[in-house]
Amino acid sequence: MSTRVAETPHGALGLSADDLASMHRLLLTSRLLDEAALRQNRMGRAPFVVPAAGHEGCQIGTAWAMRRGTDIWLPYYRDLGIVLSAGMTPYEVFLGVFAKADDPSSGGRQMPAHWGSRRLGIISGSSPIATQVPHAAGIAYAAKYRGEDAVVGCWFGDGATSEGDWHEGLNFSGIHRLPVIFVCENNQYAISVPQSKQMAVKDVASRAEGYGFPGVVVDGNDVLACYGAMKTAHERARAGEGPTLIECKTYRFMPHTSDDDDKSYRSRDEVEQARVRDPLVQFASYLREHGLLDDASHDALRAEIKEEIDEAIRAAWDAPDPDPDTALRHVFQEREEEQ
Amino acid sequence: MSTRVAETPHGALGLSADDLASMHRLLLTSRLLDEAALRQNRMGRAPFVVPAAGHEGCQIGTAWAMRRGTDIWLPYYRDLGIVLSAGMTPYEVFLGVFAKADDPSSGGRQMPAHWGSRRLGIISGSSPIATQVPHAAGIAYAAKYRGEDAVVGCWFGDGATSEGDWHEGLNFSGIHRLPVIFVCENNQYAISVPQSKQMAVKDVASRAEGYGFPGVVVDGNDVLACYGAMKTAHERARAGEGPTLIECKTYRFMPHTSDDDDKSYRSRDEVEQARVRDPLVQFASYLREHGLLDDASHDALRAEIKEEIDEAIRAAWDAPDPDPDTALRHVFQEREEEQ
Amino acid sequence: MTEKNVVTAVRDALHDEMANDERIVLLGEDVGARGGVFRISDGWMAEFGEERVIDTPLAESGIVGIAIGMALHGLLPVAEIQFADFIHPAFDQVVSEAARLRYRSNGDFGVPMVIRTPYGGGIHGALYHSQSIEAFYAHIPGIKVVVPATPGDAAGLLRSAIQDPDPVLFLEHKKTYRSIKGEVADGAYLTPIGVAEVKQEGDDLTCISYGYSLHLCLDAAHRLAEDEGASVEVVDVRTLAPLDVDTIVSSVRKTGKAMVVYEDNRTYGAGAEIASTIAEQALFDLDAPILRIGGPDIPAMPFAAPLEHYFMEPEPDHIYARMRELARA
Amino acid sequence: MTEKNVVTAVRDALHDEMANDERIVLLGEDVGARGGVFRISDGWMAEFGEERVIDTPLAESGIVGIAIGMALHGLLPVAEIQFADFIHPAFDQVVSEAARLRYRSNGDFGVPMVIRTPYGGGIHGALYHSQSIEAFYAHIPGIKVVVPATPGDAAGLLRSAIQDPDPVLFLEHKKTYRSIKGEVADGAYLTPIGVAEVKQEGDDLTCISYGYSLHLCLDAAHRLAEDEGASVEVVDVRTLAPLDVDTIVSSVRKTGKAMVVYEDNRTYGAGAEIASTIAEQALFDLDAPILRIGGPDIPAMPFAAPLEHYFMEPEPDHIYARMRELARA
Ligand SMILES: Cc1ncc(C[n+]2csc(CCOP(=O)(O)OP(=O)(O)O)c2C)c(N)n1
Ligand SMILES: Cc1ncc(C[n+]2csc(CCOP(=O)(O)OP(=O)(O)O)c2C)c(N)n1
Ligand SMILES: [Mg+2]
Ligand SMILES: [Mg+2]
Repeated sequence: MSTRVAETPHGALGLSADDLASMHRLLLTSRLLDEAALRQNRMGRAPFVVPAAGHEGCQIGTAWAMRRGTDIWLPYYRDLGIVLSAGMTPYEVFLGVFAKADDPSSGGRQMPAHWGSRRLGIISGSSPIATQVPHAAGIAYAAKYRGEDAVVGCWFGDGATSEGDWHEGLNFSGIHRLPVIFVCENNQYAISVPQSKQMAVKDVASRAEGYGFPGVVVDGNDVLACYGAMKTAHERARAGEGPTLIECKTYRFMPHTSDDDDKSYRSRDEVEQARVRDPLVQFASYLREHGLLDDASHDALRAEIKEEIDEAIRAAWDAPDPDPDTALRHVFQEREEEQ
Repeated sequence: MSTRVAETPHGALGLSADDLASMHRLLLTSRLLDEAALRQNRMGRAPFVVPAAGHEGCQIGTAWAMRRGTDIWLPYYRDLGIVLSAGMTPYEVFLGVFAKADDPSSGGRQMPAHWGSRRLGIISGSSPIATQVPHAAGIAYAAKYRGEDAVVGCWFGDGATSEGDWHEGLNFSGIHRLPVIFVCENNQYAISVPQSKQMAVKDVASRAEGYGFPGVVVDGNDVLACYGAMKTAHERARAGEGPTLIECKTYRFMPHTSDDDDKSYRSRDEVEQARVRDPLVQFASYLREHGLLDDASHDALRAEIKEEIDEAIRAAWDAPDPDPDTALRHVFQEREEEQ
Repeated sequence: MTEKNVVTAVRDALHDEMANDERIVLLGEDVGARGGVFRISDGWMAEFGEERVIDTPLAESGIVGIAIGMALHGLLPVAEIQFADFIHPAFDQVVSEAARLRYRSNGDFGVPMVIRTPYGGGIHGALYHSQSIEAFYAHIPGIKVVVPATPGDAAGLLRSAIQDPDPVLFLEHKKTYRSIKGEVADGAYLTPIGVAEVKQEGDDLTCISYGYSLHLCLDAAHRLAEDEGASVEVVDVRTLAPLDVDTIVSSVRKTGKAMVVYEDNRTYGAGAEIASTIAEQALFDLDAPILRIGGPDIPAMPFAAPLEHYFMEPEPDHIYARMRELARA
Repeated sequence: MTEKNVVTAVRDALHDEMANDERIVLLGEDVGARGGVFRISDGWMAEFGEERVIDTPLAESGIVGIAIGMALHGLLPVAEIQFADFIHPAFDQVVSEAARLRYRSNGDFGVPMVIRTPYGGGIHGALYHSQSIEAFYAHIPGIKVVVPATPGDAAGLLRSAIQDPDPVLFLEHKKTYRSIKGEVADGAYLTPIGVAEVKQEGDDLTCISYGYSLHLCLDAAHRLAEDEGASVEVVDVRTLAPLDVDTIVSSVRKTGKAMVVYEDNRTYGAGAEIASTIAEQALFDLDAPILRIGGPDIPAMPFAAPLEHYFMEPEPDHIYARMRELARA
């Protein structure tokens, strides 16, 4: 058997220049949208936002191995990059930020960043941490039971790994060798609680062995490495070999949410150090090195995305608020919704 | 430094002939008491009993490394051998079996085998599985905080390892390097659910790594091996080095409880195979090999213990029932109990 | 029509639903080889396959959470919690997830699942195999709570629960399992969720109850009819959430007296809602204070027979005696 | 006397208790370096040491279970659940363990612990940062449930809770944290658990409430006094379990009319117990049906301002308007 050695790292992963361009667009969209949302918050137009900056590398890297329309996504609140990858548009995101009636996630019922869309296969998420982990297992069980080819992606933070639900969900998935991938975006803090007070181990991934499946540690700032780990896990899942736990080492550049003040628990120096490894900067360098990006194209792309986001904000801001008379609806299925 | 090689395995563990004799008495007491309790159940005098037979090796082996009066015990319902080691008498056990007013565990309020005694340092246990695991962590934290020398022992089955509380308790203990020892009596079944449907791994002990402390697998039928593992863990705990997870591979010879019928889920052949490795038989052989037991002394010991148990049954049976008027008491502290 | 006890009615209904619809899967502890500790699924692992009759790890939050995931992806899971006392670790998955998914997604997602669990005491189950848990759950918007008392209702309500597009907590009183027998109609009939039933008509007072207590009330009502010719209307709530306020209030309007009987700890129990609904909606029809009989406010039934008996019957003939007092008042 | 808001009163009382008794430890998520998300323990990790101000892993069942262990071994833990909405994973540790240990051990063990948690809505917290959880817990025998509404009661009841030999769930309504100010007596006074307080005397009707709703009731009562000269007696329950039935019933006997107001979902809420207690014990003193105002039966307050507002105020002036109706009835 002859092995063809791809000339570039992305080539070895089966990624084309077009793929890289799309990934880059997602990375930039996520970052610029994130910054814009925070500005809306500071302007007093959005009472609450959850910054994702710093996490884009592992979000878009892992998401890229997923298939829209087939696979199922269980993101957590910091997963702006995941839901953009799954197909949510900036306009839809801002409908959520402004809690508008047409917000696809919840019609303005939930806090922003509590994503969901049946159409896109994004399972509605709540605030309680780690509750989606058993859901992911159950969905994967159902997909396998029904003979579907679907793979389930489930994302969470380092703090989430301490919850009982996390343990119970991973354990069941291992027993039944389910087609599910668990991705820990380890940014070393759960709000203010540092990893050393969250767990006595260096790597969350070291827990996978105890559930009978592989655990992988990957640099969350390296988009291609994240993609590679996810791609392998995805192939394992589709081949019936069961779950994988991927731990992406990452960092959150901003406070936990717009309500947080991170100066109380981490130094500015630490944050600056982390910014040096910004996944966007690194990915752009990679593109430049491979002749896929230059200043002009970069600026044009940024401008284009900025325009898209500004337009999204304008349109979302003008969209109607939820009607108070709808507050009592959808506690149970309504007659007209019946199948 | 000169190392003195002990001539016998027990000598190497620092155990004297007297120690072995006391351990043997505990093993026999546990087994004979267990059989007697089941007979009481079959006679219709005890509505519910929990057999321990098969588990005595790991119970008495691990318990022997604990110190009465200093250490704290958190047994589960199958831990007859643990509570006998902690100082509970056969009479006290039968007060529980017959749900009498003087039952030290609960005054007849709980099912038999729901052990507890403040005097003996045995923390009152409930039926819900694994809830004692975070308690063990909290007690160990308190002991450390108060500068005590106490070590906390916490026992549970293989099924218990699946509960979220188990995960949360071990995780916290690892983070704070608490003086606590977690002992899994892995009898390969949680009622009818075999280990393969409980976890995707061979050894529960493999999970310890994910909590940052050692996991040890030991033959639960080998009393001295269990003692050795516990002794090492106990020394670690006292030296401030933190928890240990000890997994004892064992087997339950009888149905789960007097309400169970184990024929539905395991073959008689499997049970018979396991009985070949009976910890009591093995321990007696060891004693014989080392000239510490012969037929006559064995028979005499059995007769003496049987007599003690018969007397305990007689006395416990005649003890008074709880007064129905006490049913409302002790929901909250009563005035006369105030410190 | 066939005479069955409650446990058989549950088993037969669940069995036939499973046979008819491959989307239904059963999951829980010991439901497989062991067939459940009450033998409800005895032999089903062989009949329906291990994929449909799933022995789960010992983890209730996981059981409910996994069932939610299944329900979100096209299955109709029936999760069994071995004893109701062990559902507490799953409280968050019920409150925050099962009961909220439809509302929080503005109707985009639904969770068609059933959680079945044996509850209640009087069977020597002690503190942790005797609890009544209905009050906790009836208070949660987004989940239905069903408490059948008879074999016929158990079968009809279980079918409705399985076919319901929303989560249903299906509570089976253990003491009724074998002690309560009754005629069960043949065929896959549905008993509607949310509809109470007048199990016995009467004019002098209305006695409202559910579960095993209902039978104690029916007995007391029969005795009172014989002893004093009193005519007691006995209403079986059948569903606690949603509560059938109309049936309850109409009956009380007719009789002018109300008593509510339940086994659960009295204070903040489900009977409080029923009694206070009557106080709001039928106050001027009342000829006597509303009588509420609940279990004592102690954790649960102790094991020792004298203590357990005290819980179920703190005074001799307590339901009968107080019913008589109310009838005479 | 010092004027304080509720959050400051809680902080000061907790601080002084910790300073006085080394057995008290604080544990919870972000209570350390961050000083808690409401800044209650700001600077305490430095002041009292990391051993006494413990940043726990993100695991509520663990937090409560570990606190139980500490309480069993000589400490007086104060466990903080960051938001009441996140206490649900710990439900089993509360119901089965904290609340049952004394009873199940026949008095041998006790669990002197406090669980503090901010609850309630109206602060843009959406479905999972707005919930009222008191009804679930008030129903559990073996745990006390405290719901202070004023700075003075918050301080006095918190001290009592810490010194109580049994577990206490201490619920702080978030909306009162900064909006409610009041005089707080100096010194380490204790406000007794289990005693309601008549916050305002009156003759025409009794309005019973607690938490943030109490202030809405007081406002409505003041307006009604001004507008129509009505004299409303306002009772602050302060402790839901044990409930001070005497104070409530005496007031209703005096005024002849009762309304109960609470923010939590109405059905099977704590107000049901209060209303039904009145219906049992003061029925013939009532001149009008008991009025019960609870929150709508939807999961919790939605985020969008119009929806949140609907939850808190489904009709314009709803408490005032219905109080006026009742006063006129
Ligand atoms: C069950 C539960 N407990 C507490 C919280 C409050 N809370 C929100 S986010 C968070 C930290 C989560 O940390 P991590 O999982 O590491 O994710 P990150 O925010 O760092 O991305 C906490 C404690 C919650 N939402 N749910
Ligand atoms: C929370 C909870 N769920 C279910 C049960 C019912 N139950 C009692 S014992 C048991 C099996 C326990 O198995 P394991 O931990 O392996 O201990 P073993 O009985 O084998 O010694 C189960 C499921 C329970 N007691 N508590
Ligand atoms: Mg984190
Ligand atoms: Mg076992």
